[in-house]
Amino acid sequence: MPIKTYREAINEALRQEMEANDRVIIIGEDVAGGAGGSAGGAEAAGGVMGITAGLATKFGRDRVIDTPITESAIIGMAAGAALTGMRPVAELMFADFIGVCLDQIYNQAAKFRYMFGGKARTPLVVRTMIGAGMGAGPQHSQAIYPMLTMIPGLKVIVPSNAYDAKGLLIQAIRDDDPVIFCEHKSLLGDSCEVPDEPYAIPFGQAAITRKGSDLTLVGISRMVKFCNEVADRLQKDGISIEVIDIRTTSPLDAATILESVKKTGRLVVVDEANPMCSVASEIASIAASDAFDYLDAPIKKVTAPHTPVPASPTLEALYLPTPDKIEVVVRDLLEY
Amino acid sequence: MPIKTYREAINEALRQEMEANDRVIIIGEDVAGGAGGSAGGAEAAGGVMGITAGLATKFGRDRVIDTPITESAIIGMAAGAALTGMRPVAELMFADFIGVCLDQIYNQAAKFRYMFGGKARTPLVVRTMIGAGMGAGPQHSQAIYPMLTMIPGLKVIVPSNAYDAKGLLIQAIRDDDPVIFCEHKSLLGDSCEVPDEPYAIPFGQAAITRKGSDLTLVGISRMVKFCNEVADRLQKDGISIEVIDIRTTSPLDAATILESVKKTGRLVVVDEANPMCSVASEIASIAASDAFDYLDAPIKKVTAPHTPVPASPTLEALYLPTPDKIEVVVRDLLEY
Amino acid sequence: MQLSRDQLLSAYRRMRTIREFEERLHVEFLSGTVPGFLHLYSGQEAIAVGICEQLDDDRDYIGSTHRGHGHCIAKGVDVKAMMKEIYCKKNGVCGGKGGSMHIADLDKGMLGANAIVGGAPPLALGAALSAKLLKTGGVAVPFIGDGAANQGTVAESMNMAAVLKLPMVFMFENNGYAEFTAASYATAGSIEARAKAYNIPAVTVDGADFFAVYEAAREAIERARNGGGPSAIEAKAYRFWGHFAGDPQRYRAAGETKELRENHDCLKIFADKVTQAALLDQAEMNAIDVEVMQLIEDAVAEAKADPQPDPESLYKDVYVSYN
Amino acid sequence: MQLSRDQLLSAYRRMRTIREFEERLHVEFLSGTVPGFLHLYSGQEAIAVGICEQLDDDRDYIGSTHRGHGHCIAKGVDVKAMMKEIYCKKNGVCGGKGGSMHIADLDKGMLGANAIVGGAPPLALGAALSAKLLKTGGVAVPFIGDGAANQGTVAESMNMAAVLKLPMVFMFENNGYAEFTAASYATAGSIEARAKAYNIPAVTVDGADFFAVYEAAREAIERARNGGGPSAIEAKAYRFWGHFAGDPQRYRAAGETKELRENHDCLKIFADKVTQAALLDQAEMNAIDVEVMQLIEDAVAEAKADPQPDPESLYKDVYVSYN
Ligand SMILES: Cc1ncc(C[n+]2csc(CCOP(=O)(O)OP(=O)(O)O)c2C)c(N)n1
Ligand SMILES: Cc1ncc(C[n+]2csc(CCOP(=O)(O)OP(=O)(O)O)c2C)c(N)n1
Ligand SMILES: [Mg+2]
Ligand SMILES: [Mg+2]
Repeated sequence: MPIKTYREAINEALRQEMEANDRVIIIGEDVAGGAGGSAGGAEAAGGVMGITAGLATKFGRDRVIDTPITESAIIGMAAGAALTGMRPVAELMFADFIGVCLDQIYNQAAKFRYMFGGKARTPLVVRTMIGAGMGAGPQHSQAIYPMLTMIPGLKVIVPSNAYDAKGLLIQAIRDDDPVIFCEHKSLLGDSCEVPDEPYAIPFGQAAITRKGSDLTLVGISRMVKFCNEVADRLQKDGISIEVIDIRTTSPLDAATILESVKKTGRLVVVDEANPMCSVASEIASIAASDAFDYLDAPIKKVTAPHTPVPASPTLEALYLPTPDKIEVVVRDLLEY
Repeated sequence: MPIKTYREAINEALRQEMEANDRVIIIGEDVAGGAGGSAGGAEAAGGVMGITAGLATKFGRDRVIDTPITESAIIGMAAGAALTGMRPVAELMFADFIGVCLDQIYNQAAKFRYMFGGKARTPLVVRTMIGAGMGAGPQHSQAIYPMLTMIPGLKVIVPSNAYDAKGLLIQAIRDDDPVIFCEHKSLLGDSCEVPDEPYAIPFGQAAITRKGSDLTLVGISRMVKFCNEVADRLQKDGISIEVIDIRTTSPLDAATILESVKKTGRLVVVDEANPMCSVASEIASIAASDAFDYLDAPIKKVTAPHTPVPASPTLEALYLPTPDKIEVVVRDLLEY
Repeated sequence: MQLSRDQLLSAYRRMRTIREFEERLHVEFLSGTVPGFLHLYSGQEAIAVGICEQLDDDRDYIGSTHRGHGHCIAKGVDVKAMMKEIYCKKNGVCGGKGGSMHIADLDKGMLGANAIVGGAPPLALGAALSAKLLKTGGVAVPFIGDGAANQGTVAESMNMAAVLKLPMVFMFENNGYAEFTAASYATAGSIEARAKAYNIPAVTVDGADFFAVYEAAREAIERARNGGGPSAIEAKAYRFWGHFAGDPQRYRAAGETKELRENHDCLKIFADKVTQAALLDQAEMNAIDVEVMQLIEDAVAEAKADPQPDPESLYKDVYVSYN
Repeated sequence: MQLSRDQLLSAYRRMRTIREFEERLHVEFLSGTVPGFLHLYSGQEAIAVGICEQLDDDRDYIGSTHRGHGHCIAKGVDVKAMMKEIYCKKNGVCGGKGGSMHIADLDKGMLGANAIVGGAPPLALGAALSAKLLKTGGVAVPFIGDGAANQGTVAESMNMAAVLKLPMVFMFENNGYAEFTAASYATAGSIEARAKAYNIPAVTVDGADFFAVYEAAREAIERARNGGGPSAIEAKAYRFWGHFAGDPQRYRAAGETKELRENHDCLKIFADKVTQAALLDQAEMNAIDVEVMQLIEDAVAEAKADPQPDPESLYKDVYVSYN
């Protein structure tokens, strides 16, 4: 099977869905690039990270729409277009920019269907880049998905690898609800086997990436990679870790997590977000409620600390959960 | 001791701190009211709920500043003024409006001190009205504090009664960090004994509002009232419930909660917010990690469902946690 | 501008319906039967009707505000279903979950009232974008108050509309107040000039004059339908009641609203014009008044009698599909 | 407008320092020694210096952008501490936690670069409000790009400043591009007209001409200090590099930046003017160039040698007090 990067997988999903349905459009800042420029307005960027590269050239600027820097108008326009017949994929370049457009997501798109008594469909996708690891500093590195996971009416997707990125994005575009699709900037260059044909991965279905019996390790987005690494390391010591990639934080596949915890009796959740009111806390609370009788040990979280993301790469490395830090917590818990 | 409403207690705290320190100013929409009006510009409102009534008349419009409807500019202006010598109390009329100004809180005020290497002080208070119970519908009824609790650099205050409202607001104004002060709109008319003189209640110190030994019931904001009611009801059946009012969600007084849970072995957390990534989940996760050995039963949450707040008062009543719903969960858990 | 008799009668009926709807709601609200917050449109009818009479149900969209009842009625939303919604009843147009501040009817091209000031203009951009891409010839009209004009989303939306040449009409309703604060204090410069600064053609009209609004809207809609991009209209408006039902209006001089009702009542002005020009006669309008009164009477009675929403509906329609 | 020789020399030194700082950073970035994202100010020096030379350290404030190095240097932030910060080192002006995009120095009235486009203008309102209430005579200056001009916060800030008559100068730097998109495409109408629509006096100047910027700024600052409220300046600007260090600039015609460096280099233009008017001679400026080169050389060497931040600093300064 062909090997593709996370970036390429996303690009392919967009291209295939745009081919399949001409109501699928892309809206954002420099998603094409070059508009009005002295070079003549040819596609010049394909997004700041090149993720949408080639799409404007292929589908034209009516379907790959460069906008001014006005995120509220971008998200609102996409939401309004979704409500009136289109299937827009808006790009919120860095997820941190949620601060300037939250209302259009939180009070508008997420609530239409409910407020309007079930009449609305809002097939909106917001693609956005999350996460630390590139030295981008406090305002360009945040893992904002908990803030969105808590919002009823939204679906929140956190793919950890290229295969999932493609399948989940295709599902997101076909889905009739507003979806926030969180791409981790430090995964863009990661690659794995990705089929050429389109496929959709349903939401709310976690993946078990390592089968195991001693402890359940739940990861989110890039953290899944670290969890897998820890499981592989420990396997050499005969320790059997089950790793769960939740893939979507909303809907959250509690069933798979609970089943695993009931088997292993031990749970560690790894989340790149700040600790308070995190998805890690949510998962821990679900297990503490619904798998209590099966627990042999406290539930542990490995998260970023309650601090902003420092610009210094040295400090950023200390900020992030790492395989080493996870391993320590896991080993500790196994000895409990 | 004099009896005052929650509304009066807040007004008194503002007045006393404005008297004590002329750098304390109020900024917001219609915090005075009447500017430019044909009646001659006299104070006409004192806020949409009358909470700031009389302050413009007493301190003048230089210190009680009516603004246009531009929340980003309001919060940003207050943050900038805090950074440069003032102690502003900004009003974000309804907490739901966080959507149009989150950036100035999330990426700006909350991060200054950290990003700027410890040089900044941002003695900013944002007063805002949270919660359901008034039939105000999906965009005017939300309990947004989880979204803010997760943000490093912010302090988040959730007073449950008039006494606390006064003392915590005075602390907020004297505090050198950015503070979000969440006033529950359905508590404004509640009253209790409130001393006339100024007093400050330190942050991060939960209050035990009912002593008990069978189960720990943690409440937030208006839910504390319901928790107390449940404790009082059950006491008649000889059941001893300890009720904890967390008073501030950030900093969160985990110590008091853990101590109580270690004593009672049973924990129910009641939160008006939606369930996912809530403060209830956070508290549950802390107990599941740090009081595991003492737990005799699963940890339960009573929260709003994962839905927007419906406008219909009938549905809104079903949406909210109530003493009855809490009692059912508590009784169930006691039988575990 | 030539309006047929039918068009004139239709416009009058719509304006009168809004007026009766709102005046009756005011009474009902004060008697305590209506839940939530209520913002009445009385006095501004000619603005909503002046533009919406020229919009189609299926391809044209409006984005509204907290003061949305008039926009709904003008755009053809069923008055009885609206009344039930405002009473938050089961058969309300939003099943009782939206209420006054979030009332919507997508089937009529009504994208929702909006309890977030400045919330709707970005959504209207989207409706205009759909129209442009799907080549429906449709137009999107956000209504924007003088207070909302200061919200960043409005500026962003004007720029976006200008850049993408979207078929839109920004309909500003300057009623002089945002809550309890005057536009003369809070809205610097001029709204018309703001639109023009984005290269958006803009005019200012008297919002109490149906014909002035109609004509400005006609030009703007035509421009939009012909690919000429967005326009803006600033309509001077007259708010007969306070900000919300029950507002004591301490910021207004005594007699101000009385004066407005006397000299700036769009219904009176309309009736005077059409009778003077012998286009309609007063008796026709009086007949409409009677019908409208009955309609509103029935709407209120039916709304009061309508059942509360089913308890299960609390959990419904959060998503189209739950995974 | 009369600048003394000392003032001219100071302005030249500041502009040259920015240029050397940025050109050197470009080289260092490409060699891989600088972490994070880097946006260079080369070509726009006369704008920052033209206004900041007239601002005081203690009472005047600036709010900056992602392209903030030039603003910092113009406002007097220590160049070596800046370089260390951009290298994210322990003795950087923000202890390595801010980096290029969040560099700040409150002691110098520099409220921070801002990685959120449109983030700073609301904060500048606050600095202006403090100045007004504390009667310091101070002025606040937000720098705003042509792309940022479309962000709602900027519109909100202009209106608020006009309403409250705040002592501010909105300094727009229109360098023709926002990332890879031209202002001619994305910024509808005119920025100057936008300011004027809020009743804010506004002028457009050539940002490559230090003296033009200086004069416009002088008037605006004077107006602000005298209680005349906000002003706006739109400075046409010339971005010599791409959006960020390393940008291949495929949106720009070949030779565009070469042309800018030849015909719109503020340093050349300044040198020509002052030598022609016999205000300074070239040798003096050459001497400054040598000093500046040495300063930057030392700054880079010291930044590279500076230690990484202490690990514990990760947890510090989240709050002033933890409860
Ligand atoms: C974002 C936001 N800020 C503030 C409010 C509170 N609010 C509701 S209506 C209103 C005044 C709106 O004034 P205007 O736009 O002139 O409309 P009008 O009420 O005059 O029709 C305000 C401040 C809100 N609902 N949303
Ligand atoms: C809210 C927000 N949106 C988008 C970006 C990404 N971004 C960074 S700089 C930039 C372009 C800014 O253009 P302009 O204001 O003209 O400033 P210039 O880069 O030309 O100095 C963009 C889109 C951002 N940092 N913040
Ligand atoms: Mg108004
Ligand atoms: Mg630019």
